[in-house]
Amino acid sequence: MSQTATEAKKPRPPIESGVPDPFPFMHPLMKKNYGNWEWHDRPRPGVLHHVAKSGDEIWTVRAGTQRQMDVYTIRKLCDIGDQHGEGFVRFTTRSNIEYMVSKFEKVPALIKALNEAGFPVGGTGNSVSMISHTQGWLHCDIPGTDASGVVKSLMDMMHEEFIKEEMPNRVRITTSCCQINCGGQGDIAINVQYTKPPKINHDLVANVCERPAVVARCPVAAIRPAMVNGKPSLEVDEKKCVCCGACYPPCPPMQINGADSTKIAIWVGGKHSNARSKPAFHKLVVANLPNNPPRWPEVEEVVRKILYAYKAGGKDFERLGEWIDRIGWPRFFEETGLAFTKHHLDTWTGARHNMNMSTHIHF
Amino acid sequence: MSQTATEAKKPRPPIESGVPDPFPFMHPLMKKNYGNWEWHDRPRPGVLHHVAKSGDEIWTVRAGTQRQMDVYTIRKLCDIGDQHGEGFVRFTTRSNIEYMVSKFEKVPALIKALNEAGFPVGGTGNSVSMISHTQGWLHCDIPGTDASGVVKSLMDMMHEEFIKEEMPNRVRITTSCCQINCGGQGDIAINVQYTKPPKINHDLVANVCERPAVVARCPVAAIRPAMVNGKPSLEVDEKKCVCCGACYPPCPPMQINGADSTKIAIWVGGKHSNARSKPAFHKLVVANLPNNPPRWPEVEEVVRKILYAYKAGGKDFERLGEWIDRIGWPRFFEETGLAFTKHHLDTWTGARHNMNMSTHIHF
Amino acid sequence: MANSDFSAKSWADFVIGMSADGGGATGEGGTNRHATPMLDELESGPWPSFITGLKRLRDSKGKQYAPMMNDLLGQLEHSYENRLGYWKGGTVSVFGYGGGVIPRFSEVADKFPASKEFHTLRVQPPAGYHYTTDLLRQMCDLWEEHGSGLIAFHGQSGDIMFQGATTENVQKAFDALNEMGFDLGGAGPALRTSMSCVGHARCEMSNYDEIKAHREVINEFLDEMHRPALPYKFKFKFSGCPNDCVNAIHRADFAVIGTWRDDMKVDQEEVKAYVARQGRKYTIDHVIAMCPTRALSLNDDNTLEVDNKACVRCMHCLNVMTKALSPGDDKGASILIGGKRSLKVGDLMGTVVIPFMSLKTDEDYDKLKAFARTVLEFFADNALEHERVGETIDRIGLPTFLEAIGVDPDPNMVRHPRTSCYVRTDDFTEEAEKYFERKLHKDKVKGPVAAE
Amino acid sequence: MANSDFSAKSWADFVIGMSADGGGATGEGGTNRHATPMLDELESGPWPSFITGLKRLRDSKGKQYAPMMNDLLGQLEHSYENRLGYWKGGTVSVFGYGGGVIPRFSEVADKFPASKEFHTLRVQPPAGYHYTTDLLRQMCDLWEEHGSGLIAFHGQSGDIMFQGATTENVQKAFDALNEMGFDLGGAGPALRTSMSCVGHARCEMSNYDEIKAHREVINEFLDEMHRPALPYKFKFKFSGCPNDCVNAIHRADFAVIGTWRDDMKVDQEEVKAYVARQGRKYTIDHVIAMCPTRALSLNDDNTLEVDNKACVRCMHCLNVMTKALSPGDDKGASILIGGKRSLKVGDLMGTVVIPFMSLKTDEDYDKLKAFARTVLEFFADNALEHERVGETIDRIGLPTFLEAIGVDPDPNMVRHPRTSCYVRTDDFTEEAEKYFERKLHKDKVKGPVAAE
Ligand code: SRM
Ligand code: SRM
Ligand code: SRM
Ligand code: SRM
Ligand code: SF4
Ligand code: SF4
Ligand code: SF4
Ligand code: SF4
Ligand code: SF4
Ligand code: SF4
Ligand code: SF4
Ligand code: SF4
Repeated sequence: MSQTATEAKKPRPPIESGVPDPFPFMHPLMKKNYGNWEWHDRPRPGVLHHVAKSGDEIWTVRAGTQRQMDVYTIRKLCDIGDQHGEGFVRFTTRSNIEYMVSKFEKVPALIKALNEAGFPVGGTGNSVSMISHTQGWLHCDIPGTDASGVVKSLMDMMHEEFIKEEMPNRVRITTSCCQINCGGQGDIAINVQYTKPPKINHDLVANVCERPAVVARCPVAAIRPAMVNGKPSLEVDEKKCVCCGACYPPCPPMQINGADSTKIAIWVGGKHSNARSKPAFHKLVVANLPNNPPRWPEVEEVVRKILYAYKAGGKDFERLGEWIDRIGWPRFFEETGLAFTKHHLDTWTGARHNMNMSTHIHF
Repeated sequence: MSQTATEAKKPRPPIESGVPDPFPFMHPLMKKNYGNWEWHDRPRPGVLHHVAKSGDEIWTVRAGTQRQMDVYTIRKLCDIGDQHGEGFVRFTTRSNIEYMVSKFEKVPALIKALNEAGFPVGGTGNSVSMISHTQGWLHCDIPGTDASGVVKSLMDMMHEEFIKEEMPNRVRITTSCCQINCGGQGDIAINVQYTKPPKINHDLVANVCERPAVVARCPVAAIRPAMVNGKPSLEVDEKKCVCCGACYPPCPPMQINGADSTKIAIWVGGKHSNARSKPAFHKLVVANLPNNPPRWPEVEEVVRKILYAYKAGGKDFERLGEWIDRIGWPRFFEETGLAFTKHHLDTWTGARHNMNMSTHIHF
Repeated sequence: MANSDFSAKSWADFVIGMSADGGGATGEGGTNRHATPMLDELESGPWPSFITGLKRLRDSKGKQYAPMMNDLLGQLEHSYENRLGYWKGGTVSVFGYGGGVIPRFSEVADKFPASKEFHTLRVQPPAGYHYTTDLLRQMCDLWEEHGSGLIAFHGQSGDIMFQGATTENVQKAFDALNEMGFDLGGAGPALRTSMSCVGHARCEMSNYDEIKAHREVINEFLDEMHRPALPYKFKFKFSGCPNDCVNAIHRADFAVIGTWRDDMKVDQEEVKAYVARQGRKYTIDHVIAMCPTRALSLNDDNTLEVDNKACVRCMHCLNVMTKALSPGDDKGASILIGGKRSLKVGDLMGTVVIPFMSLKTDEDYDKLKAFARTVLEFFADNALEHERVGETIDRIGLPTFLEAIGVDPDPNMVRHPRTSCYVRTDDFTEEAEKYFERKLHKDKVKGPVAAE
Repeated sequence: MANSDFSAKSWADFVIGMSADGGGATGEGGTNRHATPMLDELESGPWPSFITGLKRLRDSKGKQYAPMMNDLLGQLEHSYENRLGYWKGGTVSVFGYGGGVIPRFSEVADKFPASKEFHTLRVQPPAGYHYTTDLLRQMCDLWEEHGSGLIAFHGQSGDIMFQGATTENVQKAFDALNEMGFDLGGAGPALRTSMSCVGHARCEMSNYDEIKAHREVINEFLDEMHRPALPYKFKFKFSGCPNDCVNAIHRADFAVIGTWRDDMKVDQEEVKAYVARQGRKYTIDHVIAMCPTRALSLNDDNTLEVDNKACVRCMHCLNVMTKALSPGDDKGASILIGGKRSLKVGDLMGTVVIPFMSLKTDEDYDKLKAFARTVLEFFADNALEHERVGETIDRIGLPTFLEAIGVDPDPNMVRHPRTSCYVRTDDFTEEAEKYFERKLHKDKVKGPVAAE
């Protein structure tokens, strides 16, 4: 499968220019006040207002995009920026677009234009921002689901929470389409979870896989070399296998995905910021949800339950995980109507650290 | 060395009476109001005042003892209890004696009598209570030091803090005379720390030790069976050995103690109670202090530094570890003048959990 | 302050009046006394000196133990000089029992022959450590007759340690103690002596009858204590509330710690009185902001708002405002399994296995015993040799342990659910069904130890 | 609320006006369009639909990519039907580079031949993601010519993902982009594309020049990016403050996170204004009681007491009171090493290796680069194949890692010192001496990356 893209042409040596300088593309007020901002507030959902030490002010209007954008969508966004903005934009960590303008007067028309073109304005402060997500069936070679589809379904459901700021704090959701988890940790994370050991296509192993490398990749030493039908192949100890899929990328004949066995799990309480509590990993809430395109209704239902339980119960500034820390996991499971099972008990390395070594108990 | 204590006599079968019923020995007011107490306060250091729902009141006077008591000391304590108390006493978890009396009027005379007999009255509330400790050279078969001697030295130094209530919260100190650590976790813990791998007396191993059991006891798999001078013995991989001494009890020829290599380490921030923060393990502060009888001045010096830094800096109700959590470990080392070294970085199983996985940093 | 003068003196100054002989200079050991220059230094200073005590025994005229104590001091001085211990173990027991005695034979008996045997009887104290002076005197008399006159109240596991019997006297001492109503404690791979806090007897924080629990549980399994046959030691400890005054979480394989399920009781007038006394800022910084789950809020009128659903029963606010706040009425205990100290794997704390067990009726205490039996039997059957139950749980995983003892998973068992996705979950839906069924039938069917 | 009406509509309603052709019903794929009944369902609802976008490309009259996008949609529908993916990898690169392209070959090319090759160019964006509309239009034009018309702003590592080039077009597209001033990002066992937050450009919390740091560090090691030769991937991420808006702690091998060392700035008048607005109780419950180290206290006159020695720079109070509170002047960054996601060992977070590095002068940034080099070289030399640096540290232990990179131990690296006594400490005293010496000479000698 090795090909080279340069066959016919005379080679052009690359200019190793690296990370482009952003200053040529930066709003003049941002350039001018670079490193000298004083404070900010949010006049309404989707709008930031930053004031510089110089007294300069800048308004930012944030709108949701689908991340995977056709050139028409991008050009439309540019049109809006040219007509109602000042031609300077940025994309955020979460693929939202931001328009910077020097006058508040420009904000309403900008919002109107974005809304009319179908781009929701919001995602700031204590809202649900765009879900950060991954490639899925659209492009990846190992996906268990289609991240973009899951995200579209969920963002439709949560659209009101994107355009309003009514959550206790920001909600940062992620999805990942395989257990490698290119998506990040999230207040809520919707991730593929395999449920069966890989099915091995023994005919292909010898040709495709570097067997010692594959054996070394397994976190629980469940793989051993074996002769199958007279050919060198691999065998999996299904008692040991935790169905993690780590063997699949280096050895595609170890098919970890199955139309029915690839499931979806939902996790909560991941946090990156250091505000108040330290950064945290997300924790398992539900596993074994069906991978049900095109709209993943079962996933949507669980996310909705979690989101609205948090909205109802969280105190201002509490992130989702901090809300649970206060009210306790028993009440979280009660209020979301979800089940607590043996699978919630950690069994991975260092499991003991996640146990309750105290009488701090929530009744 | 197997002997039986019953050689000459006709055997008397034991009465398996188990845990004795304490009610016959309990103060009548405690019996009467058993399970029905309402609140308490501390009129002065060393004195507790409990009020029952019935309105009954009881005063408790607490005094320090040496735990390892000769019958004369015990009888003296009894005399005081008969003359100035009401004949009912108890010993606390920390080997302090408590006299219960039904009238506050009896308290001053009781205190006076105790003081006159050399028993310090205190150990309540936010004081330094008696050090809970272990057997040492006086009785144990594997000790690295003498717990009672260390304790006597330290309690002399901290005597003022026993009879006053001037610490931010209670200080509960422990000592252990080998790395098995029969003493508990402590706000401050003074424990033996071996520093060299065991010296093996190869002539004895074959006779005294069950070799596979010893091999199994080593936490880092540093021991292997070997033939030495033609005899079956054991060998230690000194690169791996963490000098824990676990091999010594099952195999005394693996001499872990050395007059110079047995050292003392000091730990802080252990906590059993669930008040505010969850229970915690104590953490290493200084290792390699000389094991210096009869007064262990180097140990005393370090304990003093820690104690008085805490006294100066702790807020009311903060236990020692909670004080450090607030001010941070850098400041703790600064204020005590002690050194932070590579040995403070955890290297044991789950070390990662003890690292700072955040930008929460104390400057 | 009455005490302050006192600190100037050294404990040796107080010796007079304590010796039975009215003065300690001429005991039996008299002329042959070992010189103990190092130990002598432990007689100065204000804290009661065990050395002064040992010397009193050495110097006790006519007492059978005086020579033994002379040599004991000699050996101890020898240890202080050389910084090494000189005892070795062995096997000594009383008729009918396999454990309860810690045998000590001297390795330097040639130099110190009178203390060549110096065994300890571990004797279980009255639960909660209650004594009359009369009882203590009886014990002293007994130990003057059969032992060394040296007794520790108490060992770290809670035993009265009668230290210093010859091999010959161990049985005699035991017989006498046993006739007095006392029994040996644990040693070796066995059920160990237990401890319970003062609790119900004198403490308003207490949430169950610690004495009843302590005695009923331990007395149920005396065979495991007296005839060591477990894979390794097993300890119970009983604290009446989360202050855990007997250090159960760290130091017991099976920790029973009192708590309550309903709302705490608040006397708002007493709250106001506290705030008036201490000031608002002090109260906020030392009570409100110290609550681990932000369950407290001070109202502008100085009354207290308590979110009992968020409160984790840490005890802090109750400890600080003893008059204003107290535990609720629906009392019982949490059970944590697996605490131990350092050997081999490093220290382990107990982890929650039963978040709440009601402890009110006799039937409740029977359930506690039944559960204790289940865990002990699990331990006996499944632990490897020299493995504490906490290590066993780490080895097999909490889910397997729970299944083995028939306890359902409960979110209070964890700090938080798993963070690792490396687990096979194809039966998740069935497991969830079980949970929903349990929830449905919760009020109807109650398992013997279900986390209620 | 202006936005509310909007939510009723579905995104497909907005399509008009976005297509270059003024209407999407008759693209090149016209009559041969694959039916996509499942994907069609992703066009309803208010959120922008990637499917609608893909269809616009499919339906673009006369565009070279229209047939490709028709087959792409066909293959995607096929995936939706069968719940399986149909791409496989391979090797495609541009002249002079080994990485930066993610090759995709279809496994169902027989059914969907036009999209049989659908490679992605990972292109590094301007640091901080700043664009002019003009720049975006240029990119669109370029990608209409050489690619599929499908671009993602941005991938999770920060690249602009130009998705959907044929093998033949990869080089053309790159050449055009490269001429525009853009370069490929990372893929494979290499230095990866980096991210930096908006920071200095528009954020008052920012503590260093993120753009400068990002560009100087990454551009220093471009060879490691373009010619994959590391044991495995290595990622830098740059956040201007502990809010960590680019998720660096979890998702970067080397996280540079801004912070400050001196006192925070407090405008007491603004504090009072805040308290007046929100009320005392609200302020106490939401600011004071939420501080992780109880470093805040509200005075009775509604001013704020800040214990800057206890403050851990968590940002919470600054985030809440943006006008009243701001970072100090002695600014720089903390560096955490070892973050990654799940593969093989489970997720790891970065842990503090440099508690504080001043980032003010050019020289400071040179030190940052030098330290980055040290760590990268350590990684290149010591990591096992397919081992992230966090795994390496876990394998060899933090002390060994620190020694290897020449950094001294610092208490800010740990949540707390070791709790296990299982360690050989016979050189403790020498190690302590080193510490005291460092302390002594601290102000005189400054190592290049010493935790200042
Ligand atoms: C634009 C963006 C940075 C960029 O370079 O692209 C950004 C911008 C700001 N962030 Fe952020 N954050 C951005 C991603 C993040 C992320 C990463 C992510 O979402 O994947 C985080 C970590 C989330 C987490 O913990 O998992 C993040 C955690 C924060 C926090 C911490 C909140 C907390 O209490 O935990 C603040 C503080 C605050 O909100 O007051 C914050 C504050 C801010 C402020 C207020 C900073 C400032 O003074 O200007 C900016 C406006 C925030 C707003 O939306 O109201 N930003 N911020 C990112 C917008 C993403 C989006 O479109 O939704
Ligand atoms: C495209 C992208 C997802 C997206 O849609 O945004 C992505 C896609 C892939 N990732 Fe990723 N990763 C992407 C960001 C991440 C991130 C997030 C980040 O960088 O902040 C992570 C988690 C952080 C980390 O580095 O651990 C991530 C952790 C992984 C891993 C697991 C690494 C680990 O040590 O745990 C793999 C597996 C591997 O490297 O063998 C992986 C492998 C892959 C591969 C190459 C799958 C493979 O092995 O063939 C995917 C190619 C998909 C494709 O066809 O384009 N990807 N990957 C992201 C890169 C776009 C970009 O360049 O901007
Ligand atoms: C008598 C004794 C129980 C016994 O059955 O013997 C006891 C008795 C009381 N304890 Fe305790 N505690 C006793 C050992 C302990 C221990 C165990 C130990 O010291 O080894 C602890 C755990 C220490 C630890 O965390 O490491 C302990 C942690 C507490 C706490 C929690 C304090 C905290 O803030 O962390 C309280 C609450 C308080 O002080 O208000 C408490 C409170 C009390 C109260 C106030 C309970 C009450 O309402 O009567 C009693 C008087 C305390 C005092 O000294 O002022 N008791 N208490 C023990 C006396 C030991 C001594 O002589 O010093
Ligand atoms: C006497 C006592 C110390 C004291 O002076 O108070 C003691 C003394 C010994 N302990 Fe202990 N332990 C004593 C309480 C403890 C405690 C505290 C507790 O129970 O709360 C612990 C920590 C808790 C725990 O159980 O882990 C403790 C943890 C150990 C261990 C380590 C167990 C482990 O799994 O980590 C050993 C070693 C062993 O069992 O092999 C041990 C072994 C020993 C031995 C038998 C040493 C040996 O293996 O030969 C010591 C006999 C000394 C002697 O000559 O009397 N002792 N030992 C305590 C028992 C007195 C009593 O019965 O009341
Ligand atoms: S999460 Fe898995 S399937 Fe999704 S893009 Fe990353 S590697 Fe591919
Ligand atoms: S799926 Fe994971 S656990 Fe199972 S064999 Fe593959 S690598 Fe091992
Ligand atoms: S700590 Fe060690 S030396 Fe001391 S009593 Fe316990 S086992 Fe013996
Ligand atoms: S001292 Fe500890 S680590 Fe060393 S050989 Fe003995 S058991 Fe193993
Ligand atoms: S543990 Fe609780 S109930 Fe028992 S004595 Fe201590 S404070 Fe009282
Ligand atoms: S008992 Fe503890 S957790 Fe409960 S309200 Fe009081 S301080 Fe908070
Ligand atoms: S990380 Fe800090 S400096 Fe950077 S954008 Fe976020 S809040 Fe601002
Ligand atoms: S920044 Fe965080 S730690 Fe510092 S004072 Fe504010 S809330 Fe407390």
